[in-house]
Amino acid sequence: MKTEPINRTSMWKFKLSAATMTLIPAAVGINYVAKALAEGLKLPVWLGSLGTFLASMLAGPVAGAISGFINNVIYGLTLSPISTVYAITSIGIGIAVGILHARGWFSSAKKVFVSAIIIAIVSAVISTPLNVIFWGGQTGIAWGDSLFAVMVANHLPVWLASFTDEFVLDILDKVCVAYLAFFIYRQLPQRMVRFFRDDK
Amino acid sequence: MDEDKRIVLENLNVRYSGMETSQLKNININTPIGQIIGIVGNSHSGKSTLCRVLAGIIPKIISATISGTYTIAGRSPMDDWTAFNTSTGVVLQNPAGQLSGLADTVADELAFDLINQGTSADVISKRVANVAAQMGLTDQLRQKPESLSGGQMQRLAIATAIITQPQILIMDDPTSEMDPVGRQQFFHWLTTVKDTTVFIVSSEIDDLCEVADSIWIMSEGELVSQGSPQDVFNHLSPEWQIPTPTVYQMAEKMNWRLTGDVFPVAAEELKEAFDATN
Amino acid sequence: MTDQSMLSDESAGKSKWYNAVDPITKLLFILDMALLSFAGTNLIMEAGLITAAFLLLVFSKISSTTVKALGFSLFLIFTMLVIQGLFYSKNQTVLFSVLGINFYKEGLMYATTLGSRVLVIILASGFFMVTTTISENAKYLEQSGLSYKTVYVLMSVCYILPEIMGNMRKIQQAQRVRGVNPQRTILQKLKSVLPVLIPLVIKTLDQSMTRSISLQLRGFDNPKRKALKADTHYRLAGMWHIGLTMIAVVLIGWKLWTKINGLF
Amino acid sequence: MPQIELHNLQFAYPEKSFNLNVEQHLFSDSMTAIVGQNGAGKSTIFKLLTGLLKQDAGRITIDGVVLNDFKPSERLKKIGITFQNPDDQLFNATVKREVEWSLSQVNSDKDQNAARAVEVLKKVGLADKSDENPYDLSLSERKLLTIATVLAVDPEIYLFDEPMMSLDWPSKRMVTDIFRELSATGHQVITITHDMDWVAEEFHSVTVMEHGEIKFSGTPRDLFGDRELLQRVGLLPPKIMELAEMLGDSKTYLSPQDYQNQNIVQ
Repeated sequence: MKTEPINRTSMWKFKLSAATMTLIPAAVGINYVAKALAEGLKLPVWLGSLGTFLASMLAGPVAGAISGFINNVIYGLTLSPISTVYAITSIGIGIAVGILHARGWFSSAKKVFVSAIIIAIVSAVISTPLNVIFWGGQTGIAWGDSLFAVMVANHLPVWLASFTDEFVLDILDKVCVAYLAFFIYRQLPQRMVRFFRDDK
Repeated sequence: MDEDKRIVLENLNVRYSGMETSQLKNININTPIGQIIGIVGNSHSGKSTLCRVLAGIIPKIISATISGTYTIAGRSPMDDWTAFNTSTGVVLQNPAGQLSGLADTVADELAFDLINQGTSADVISKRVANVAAQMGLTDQLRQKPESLSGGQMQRLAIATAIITQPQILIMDDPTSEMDPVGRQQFFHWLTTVKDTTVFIVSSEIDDLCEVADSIWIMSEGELVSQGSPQDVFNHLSPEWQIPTPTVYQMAEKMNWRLTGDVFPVAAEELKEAFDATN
Repeated sequence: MTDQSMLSDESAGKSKWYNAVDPITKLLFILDMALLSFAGTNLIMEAGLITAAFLLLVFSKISSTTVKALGFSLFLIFTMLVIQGLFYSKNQTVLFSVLGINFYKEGLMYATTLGSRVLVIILASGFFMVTTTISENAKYLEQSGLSYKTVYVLMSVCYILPEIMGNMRKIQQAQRVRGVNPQRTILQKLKSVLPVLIPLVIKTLDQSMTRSISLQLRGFDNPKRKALKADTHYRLAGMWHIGLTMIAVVLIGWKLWTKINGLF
Repeated sequence: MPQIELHNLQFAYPEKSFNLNVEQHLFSDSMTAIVGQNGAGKSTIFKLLTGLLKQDAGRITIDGVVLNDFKPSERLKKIGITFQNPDDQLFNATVKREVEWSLSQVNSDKDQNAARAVEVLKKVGLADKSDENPYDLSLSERKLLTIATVLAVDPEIYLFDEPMMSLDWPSKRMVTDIFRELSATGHQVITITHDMDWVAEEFHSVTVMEHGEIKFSGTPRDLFGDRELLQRVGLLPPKIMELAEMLGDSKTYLSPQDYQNQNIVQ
């Protein structure tokens, strides 16, 4: 947030430009409304990382990571305290999306699917220990948790059951979010993409 | 004449990065400061781009390929951006986007620019009260900025631009969301502005003719006409697709002319032409 | 974030005791409470922490946000009790049976411990959530030496969110009158969010572009900027910070020490 | 031409101190302007007419049929609306697809829709931008595009909320021509506007709203002739009347042309 830019052309822009500074709250806001929209339609996915995805795609992994982090901090301090600790997961998602996008893994519908799987793995790997510490391995989503219960009942290790619980939920969510982000990003006017990319 | 008292644009060309055609083509202007300049044009005429250049947004904030020179009162945004920026007040097209996004009340929003300049608290409260009164926002000072109507939001945007008492005021279509009474009040207010160079993009040509010292007509990226409202609207080319003001239309229908065989464009001139005929 | 009380200024006239405690102290308090609850495995101590945090809330105020946060967690804690009570790997001792299904003591104890920790964190955070406003936090953070940029990035979403929500309602209306087919399958539903999300994202990003230009024009990064003084006067902030940080360090140190000792 | 009847219509927003109350009103002219200050209830009427809001009491009928009885697809063919801000609805990848999407809500024949889209885009002057991203157009063009999405469906009744706002002059002329054509071909056009010069020149019928009530309904000439009413509801007369008054003439004029006509007869 405060260091000097390492390299202008690199995707790792650590200097917070004015454009990124206003992009981040917008991304957090998009996370929020996307989540509200999914809840309103009773979709089985959260969609709450859509803004983080878009921020990473527009302004790189650092912007995405900060968006994800702030998203959970604000959420934690205003609505649900425990979600603060999942800020680490959101940072991971932001970084993963940023790198994948910069490497061209968001350029076609097929590649997006691969990206979504990688992002879901990243998300599940980071979330699982948190789930175990705070919730004994559960996620709080009924059908994921029933899977968890079955696995634990069959004496599979908790971490494996918990990872499976989280991963099945994550894979569905991240595939949906990745495709939404892909479609939306493609439709952004070029002046907008350029503005957030070339920020000074 | 003295460079410090002129607005000078020389061979100005602007092309946004990634675009094939230029948005501004070979703009040349040399005109005194301290005037109200009305900028008129249709879609893709380049008037908003010109505003961005005048405000220094291009090339300081939005990157573009730019050639030629631009100085106003001897200053250029390229030389000393901070000094140039403190001397300007800018009202952009989208008033809601102009709010800081971190203010509890209209009063806090207004104070923002002054806090940035390190102004003392008592000066801030005086100036806030003063511009709120000028823009008719006194009753809204304790409200949340996002609760304002479109027209009020626009007046707030104008108030934030004038609170630093800039020497140059640049406004891109500042009345688009105001109702007729609000618009009338705004243009009346504009006539009370002193010692300031005002650039205003607007499609309200009736009002522009009443307040502007000079009109610039833009068409397809070129500055095709400039001069006094009377001069410019008496010599419109149909290609530019710009209508004449109501005063002109009325006088033309009634054949009321001013000396020099031209039609009036403002109310006072109309009276003059009417008296000369009747 | 939807809770309006987060944004509205508490009327300056009637200042309560908790307004004299600064936000950082409150955050450190959450940290210490969380560390304490994780340090202990004793249920009586957990009960004590829950009671302390709960009483603190009762003596400040209870708002709907805390109740909502509690509601969600209580449900999850309940499912945790069921699942761990039935399937926890160290289950040995049957505590009771319902309809022939055995609930084990070990699992129930484990779930109760976890649930208590969650409750401690929620109640302690609840105190922060109901007693500070966003503008108070923003002003305090800037005065504590954080750059305006950082404060902006942290706080601005709370201000622009009502605007984004307003835009969403307008867009939903505009699309509804263009006719949106009823959706049944997940794919149809997912597709139906695009007509709302695309205009909304573009509008939101467009507004951030304008805002970014405008902030620069309005000189937000002018080195002469002087942060506004917060209206509230905090008592003993420095002392609280040092004290609570010390407690946190001791707790972490102790936990690490016991872990390391446990290895040998 | 369809007739819209409002009967004992009442509506209140839950959180605002605003009440809409219309005892009896008939929209029966081919071109009606609704005018009034912000918050007078103009947009609320539009939202009730399109079913976005549901009245607390009373009823709305179109040619005798109660509005709420229409099926969603029937209603799309009955009433079309454009809102103030075009950016509240554009979401397709190209200009052409934006129009086709609207058509797909009432007709499943893709070829017919594509042909209709081309035809409509020609009418609003966007034919050569069919394959562009709507958000790469100018604001004025985006507004024309939203008008095109409604024209394509060709409903019997058109509601326009501030159609002239943010249009440039060539587009304004185009929209005025479209309005004239619609009105001449048996449609009913109702528009909310602040532009009194336009109302005076183009409309046959004006409805004035204030505080949720209809205060006047009649011709522009009658409205602008009633200075006392204009004052009371906070409206300004057309520019031409302001100018005539400055020259000591307080008669009612609707346009420079009207001024010339009346003064040559004398």
